Amino acid sequence: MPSTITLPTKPPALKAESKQLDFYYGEFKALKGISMPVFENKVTALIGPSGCGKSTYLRCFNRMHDLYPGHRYDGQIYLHPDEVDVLDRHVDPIEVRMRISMVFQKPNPFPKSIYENVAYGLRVRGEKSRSYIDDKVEAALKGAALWNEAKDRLDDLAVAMSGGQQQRLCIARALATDPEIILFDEPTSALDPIATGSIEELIGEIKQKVTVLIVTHNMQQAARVSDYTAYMYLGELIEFGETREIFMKPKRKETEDYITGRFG
Amino acid sequence: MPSTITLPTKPPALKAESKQLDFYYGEFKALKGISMPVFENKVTALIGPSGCGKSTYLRCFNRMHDLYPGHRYDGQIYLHPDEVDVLDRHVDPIEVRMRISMVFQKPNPFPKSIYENVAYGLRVRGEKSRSYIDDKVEAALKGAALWNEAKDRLDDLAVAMSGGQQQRLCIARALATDPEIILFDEPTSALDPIATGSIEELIGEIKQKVTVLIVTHNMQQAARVSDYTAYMYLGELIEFGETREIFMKPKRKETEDYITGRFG
Amino acid sequence: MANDTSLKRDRSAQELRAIIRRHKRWDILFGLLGLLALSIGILTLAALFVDMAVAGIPRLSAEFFTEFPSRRASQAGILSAWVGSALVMAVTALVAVPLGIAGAVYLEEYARKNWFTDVIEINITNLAGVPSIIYGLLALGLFVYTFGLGQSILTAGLTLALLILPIVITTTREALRSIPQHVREAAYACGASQWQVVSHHLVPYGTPGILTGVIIGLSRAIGETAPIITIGALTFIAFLPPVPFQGEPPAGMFDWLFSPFTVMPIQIFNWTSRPDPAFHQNAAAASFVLVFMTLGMNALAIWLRYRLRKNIKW
Amino acid sequence: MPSRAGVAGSTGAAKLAEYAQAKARRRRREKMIEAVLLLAACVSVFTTVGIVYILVKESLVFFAQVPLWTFLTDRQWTPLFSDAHFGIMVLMSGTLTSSAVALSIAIPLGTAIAIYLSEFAGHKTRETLKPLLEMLSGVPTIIYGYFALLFVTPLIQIIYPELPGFNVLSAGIVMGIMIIPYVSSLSEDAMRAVPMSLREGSYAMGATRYQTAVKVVVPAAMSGIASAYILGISRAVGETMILAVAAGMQPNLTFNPLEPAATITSYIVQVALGDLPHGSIGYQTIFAAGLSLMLLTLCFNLGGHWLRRRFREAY
Amino acid sequence: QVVKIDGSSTVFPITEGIAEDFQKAKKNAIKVTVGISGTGGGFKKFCRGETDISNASRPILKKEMEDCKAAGIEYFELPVAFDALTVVTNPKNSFLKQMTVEELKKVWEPAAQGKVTRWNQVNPAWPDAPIKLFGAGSDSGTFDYFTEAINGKSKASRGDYTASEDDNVLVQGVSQDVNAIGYFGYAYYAENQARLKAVAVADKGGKPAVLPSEQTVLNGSYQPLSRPIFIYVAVKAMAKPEVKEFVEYYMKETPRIAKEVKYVPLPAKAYSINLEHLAKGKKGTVFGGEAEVGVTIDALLAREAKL
Ligand SMILES: Nc1ncnc2c1ncn2[C@@H]1O[C@H](COP(=O)(O)OP(=O)(O)OP(=O)(O)O)[C@@H](O)[C@H]1O
Ligand SMILES: Nc1ncnc2c1ncn2[C@@H]1O[C@H](COP(=O)(O)OP(=O)(O)OP(=O)(O)O)[C@@H](O)[C@H]1O
Ligand SMILES: [Mg+2]
Ligand SMILES: [Mg+2]
Ligand SMILES: O=P([O-])([O-])[O-]
Repeated sequence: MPSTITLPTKPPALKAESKQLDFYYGEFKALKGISMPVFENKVTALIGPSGCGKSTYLRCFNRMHDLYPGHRYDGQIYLHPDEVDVLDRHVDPIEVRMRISMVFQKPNPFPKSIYENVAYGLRVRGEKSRSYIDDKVEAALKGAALWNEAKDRLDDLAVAMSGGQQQRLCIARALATDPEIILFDEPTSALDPIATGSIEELIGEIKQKVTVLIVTHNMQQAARVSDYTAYMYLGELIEFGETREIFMKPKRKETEDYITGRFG
Repeated sequence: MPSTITLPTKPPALKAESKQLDFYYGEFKALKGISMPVFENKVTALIGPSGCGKSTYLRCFNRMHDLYPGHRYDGQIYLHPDEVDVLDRHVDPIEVRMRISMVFQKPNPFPKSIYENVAYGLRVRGEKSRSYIDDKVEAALKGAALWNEAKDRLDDLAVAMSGGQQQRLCIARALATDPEIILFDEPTSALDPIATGSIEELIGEIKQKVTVLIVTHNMQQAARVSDYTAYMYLGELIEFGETREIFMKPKRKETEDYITGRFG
Repeated sequence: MANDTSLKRDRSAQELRAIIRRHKRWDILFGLLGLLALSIGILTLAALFVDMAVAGIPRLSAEFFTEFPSRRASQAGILSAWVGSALVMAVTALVAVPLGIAGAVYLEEYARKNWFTDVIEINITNLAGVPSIIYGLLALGLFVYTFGLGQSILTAGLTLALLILPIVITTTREALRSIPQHVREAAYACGASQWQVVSHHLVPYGTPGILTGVIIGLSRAIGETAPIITIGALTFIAFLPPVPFQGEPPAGMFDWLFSPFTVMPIQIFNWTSRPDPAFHQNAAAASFVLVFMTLGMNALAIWLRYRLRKNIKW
Repeated sequence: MPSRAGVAGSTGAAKLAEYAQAKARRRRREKMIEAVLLLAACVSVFTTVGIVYILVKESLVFFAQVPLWTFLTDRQWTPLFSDAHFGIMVLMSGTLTSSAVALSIAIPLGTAIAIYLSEFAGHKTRETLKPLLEMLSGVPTIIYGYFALLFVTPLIQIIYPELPGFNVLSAGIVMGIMIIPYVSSLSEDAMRAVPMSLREGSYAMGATRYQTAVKVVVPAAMSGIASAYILGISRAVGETMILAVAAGMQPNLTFNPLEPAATITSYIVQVALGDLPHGSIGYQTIFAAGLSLMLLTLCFNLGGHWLRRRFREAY
Repeated sequence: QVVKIDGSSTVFPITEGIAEDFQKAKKNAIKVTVGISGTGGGFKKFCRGETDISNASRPILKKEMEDCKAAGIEYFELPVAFDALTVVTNPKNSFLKQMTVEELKKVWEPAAQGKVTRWNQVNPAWPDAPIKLFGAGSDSGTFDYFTEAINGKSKASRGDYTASEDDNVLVQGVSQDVNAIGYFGYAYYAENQARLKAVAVADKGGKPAVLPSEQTVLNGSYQPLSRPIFIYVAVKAMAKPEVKEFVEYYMKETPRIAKEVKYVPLPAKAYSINLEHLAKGKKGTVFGGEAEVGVTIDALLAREAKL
């Protein structure tokens, strides 16, 4: 936790915000009226006990739920500055996903070469120029602190790497297309502590360029990496605020109970 | 955490203990010389960062690793009072498993009726008497706090129950054969907070009758349910002691770092 | 009951061991049973193989593969038959593989669950069980007469393609289903469209399974006799289909598709029904070749699957 | 690539303009591809429609002359004799008897093999034996026919000398062996698909391999195993050449496998190979017979579908 | 340049032999294909104009004549050889040396079904042993001819016998069973004399029993089980030089080939009559769409000459 607390002189710019967001898995209402801002170039952490809807909320941002029948949104998620409503039926989810990347809980590189993994987002965008892709791949791998380890084995299969490397590769893949937001769903929960450390460090760096939304079940991690924290419980947003506020003096009793480990 | 601390007047009886236990997944050494006692009618929690070997250690107790080729034990686990070495090549793993039950991370009821799930262990033991089995099933379901919910639907398929109920059913299944030890491998990590609460409560009750060994990644849970805690890291046992000792004044720096969330 | 319980507990140590021993006897018994069942299958295969080998191998020579059929058993060969089989298989594969994969992709990735996909699904399982001879009747009515394709390589290839389509579809679906969901999610999250996900990921990663299905299908097709008899493959044919590129490029290219032909099973069938026993030896030799072809295809499938799987891990 | 770099670095709004253009094109392409794929999936439906059309068309002519009731109840099948009888029961009895023999071989053996391979055998054994076994289904059936006639029948005659040279028994046995891989491979796949956690649950209770296999794995995989059985049944009912060669083609209304018999399929291939003038009533019988066969397999498959629904894997 | 032939399996061996030698003689300049789809199947294609020549083990039937007429197909009918249907038993069978047509009828007539099941029911001199029957499949030319010749009515037969299209299967059956009796084409007997025994057949009216052989067929004494086999050539196809050449070659070479594949060739005169018909354009059949039995070579020649 940062030892010196500097209050922001002016509030950061809004990158996205959800408004009265409900979500249904068939009959089951997994999110209940979540309204929450996401600030530009900041890391926002979502915490809460297992099953509270963190992943569900996160996956609304890139319309991942569209892949499954019977999943239903209700409400809006606005993306700024152009104020597109991500959840609008007329907005193409593919377009949304091109602007908002995601990194998953389990590293999930494609069973292709390291190079192709990173280049994938560009290929999907119809990018053909080899030299342009080369540059982007290099930049992304550097951004994910993987360049030194990977530069001599770009053609090796990605699955041959260690778990931590794989996860960094997935981050590189997400970075390569210059997304506006990157979503992380418990990106370190399958990793050992050392790999976890390097990923956390990485998140601290990439937020210079992108906005980060991260789900974690590890409160210490939230405290370490995030600028803002949202505490969810049973599908509801209980409290949202600056991370040090939430951890030092939570306004709600439930948040405090959870953070001090009295339950969860 | 308990608010009043009562020091035990005399140390509890030893139920089992591992001696210089090494374990190998093929070439990979996952456990390194673990020596640790397990006390009778107490709950012992195993904590540590992901991948440190908690599950591996737990699964040595009922020789679960025997199911997979290339897994190798080295060392002993003595079961008291008869001092059988569980890992002894000449000891039949089936006999061991009849004395030591297990509850898994994901509820895994068999695709049978609720009744048959609980009766399974008895049937496996060649039990034929219907009335005896009836009694045992009832007792086990009561012990797992499931009797009220299940008594009218004993013939329904177990998979139709909710996750929490399924997990309690798995506990009932483990209880039905009066095991000496029950192993829990993160029994609540797939459950919601309410179900988690009821399982934790249950563990507190069943320890009257059996010895419990539980793996958890949730330190608060360890603190809530266990009498003793072992902290493992990278296949080694870093510290073992009474739970409140470990949480209040850990002897080792590593333990303290982990418990206070400085890493992991 | 408390009494009873403690009673049971008391007897545990010794009696439990006895019970375990008794149960373990079942283990051994059942293991033996499984082995026995397996060996029945494998022994039958071996018996068949040896049987054919003993009868057929003396007839196997280079000429056997390069000679046309003849009324003299010692001069008869399988040239037109194996060339015919190979060409028919080529057509079958070229039709069944894309159709099968496309159909499977649709059902597995695109189709919404409704009555229509249900119908397609039941229909496919049902087709898998339709006797091959009925495909022959279909082909006779449809390809030979309605489309006027005649008794050609094309007709036979199309017929067998329809015959193995359910196999290809089912195995392809199986292969697609075994690709973990997280791969799809990862690709979608990169902004891929559905078709991109399918063509960049699912089909390539499913290839080992798809290939297996295709080869199993083809090895079934290559041995099919009944439908080919029904559409009327020829029995005596002492020339080969025209070589493509021989005539004028666009016109001459596909002449072979409409050429008359014969295939291995027909040749075997014809030889076995000859009065002269010397032909039966020919039939055995041809059967041996045919079984060897199927074995070869299966071996290829296993090898390919192994090779390709090595590069695909989740 | 300055322009691209510009796009890459520009704001979301500028990118959107580019995306919007691509979007329309992509949407159209995606729609078209979906339509093509749908068409491919429908080929199977067209096939069925074609089959049904052809069978029904010719059968209608047939049933105009032979009342359906006679077709179903007559106890003789001699459509090509001057004294013609059209009792499909006779062929049905042959089909059902031969299938029953085949299945009484294929189902127990196939299941035992599946359990053995999935639960008892090591990885290596499985990977070598399974494909080897699958070759059984790759052998052309006509070869099996002669194998049954010239190898199996004499073998059984050693034990049971009264057995006629042509009989349903040996044809059925060979057919059963041929079908084993259909049953065993699919069942084994279904058992493999049962999650390890269920097995662990069972072993953790002190169960033996046998108990785990029979009490937990098999019930859990029941729907997959049922499909395997159904496919096996379909194969048995539809098998042609083995029966045409080895079962004697004798239209007997009998369920005794020790006798020769004719089946629907062997009858069809007999006529397809034969001398009959096309367009004659005799020729149309093969379509009526084919239709009966189709309906029979349809019944089994619908039954199987229902069973699968019932026993959906629930792990 | 392809000559397309399809039809009877009985005629196939001869046509195949001719086709093989013809192609060799022509250095593969002319291609010949021969299929087997049965006499009926062959006529179906023939009458659709799909084939040039149709092999037939019986004369063309009314129905087929109509079909051909409807499609405007005219044809030449050319007898090419004789086949002798042979009644066979197991070589170990000691009591069956000869049978009369009446005895054969007792065994095979429809009324015998399920009733005549033991040998002594046919002839009290024969032992009380079961009869095992093997015969041609009910849609073969052989079956039609045999039933007509023995039972007096085409396709009238008992049904409880082992039927097969594949005569080797019948050979197998008879050779395995002491009490068996069966019938099929002479060629199958000729090639399997070690495993089979031919039964001499006595025609109606107290004629002496005769064993099948080339001689007895040629001299007309093996009756009523000898039958002529034919090829039918489409008139339109004859206009094509390759077909014409092939048919001429056929007529010239048949005696040699027929013997080789164990059929009885016709006397040389028959082939010259055939050629004459072709030359003079004498179309059509001499049988009037009916199946007949007991047509001797002489009678056949006489009829052909009259066309
Ligand atoms: N596909 C689904 N269908 C139905 N219910 C679902 C589905 N996925 C999740 N849920 C339910 O929705 C609720 C929220 O799930 P979600 O995965 O968002 O929780 P989470 O906070 O991410 O938990 P965790 O920390 O375990 O990942 C849970 O009660 C869960 O059971
Ligand atoms: N089947 C296996 N084969 C090889 N290595 C394995 C296997 N299972 C586990 N391991 C490795 O052994 C180590 C210990 O694994 P284990 O599952 O015991 O960890 P854990 O402490 O239970 O972690 P978690 O909290 O994630 O369950 C890890 O490094 C893991 O990668
Ligand atoms: Mg989650
Ligand atoms: Mg674990
Ligand atoms: O094939 P056949 O017409 O001669 O029986």
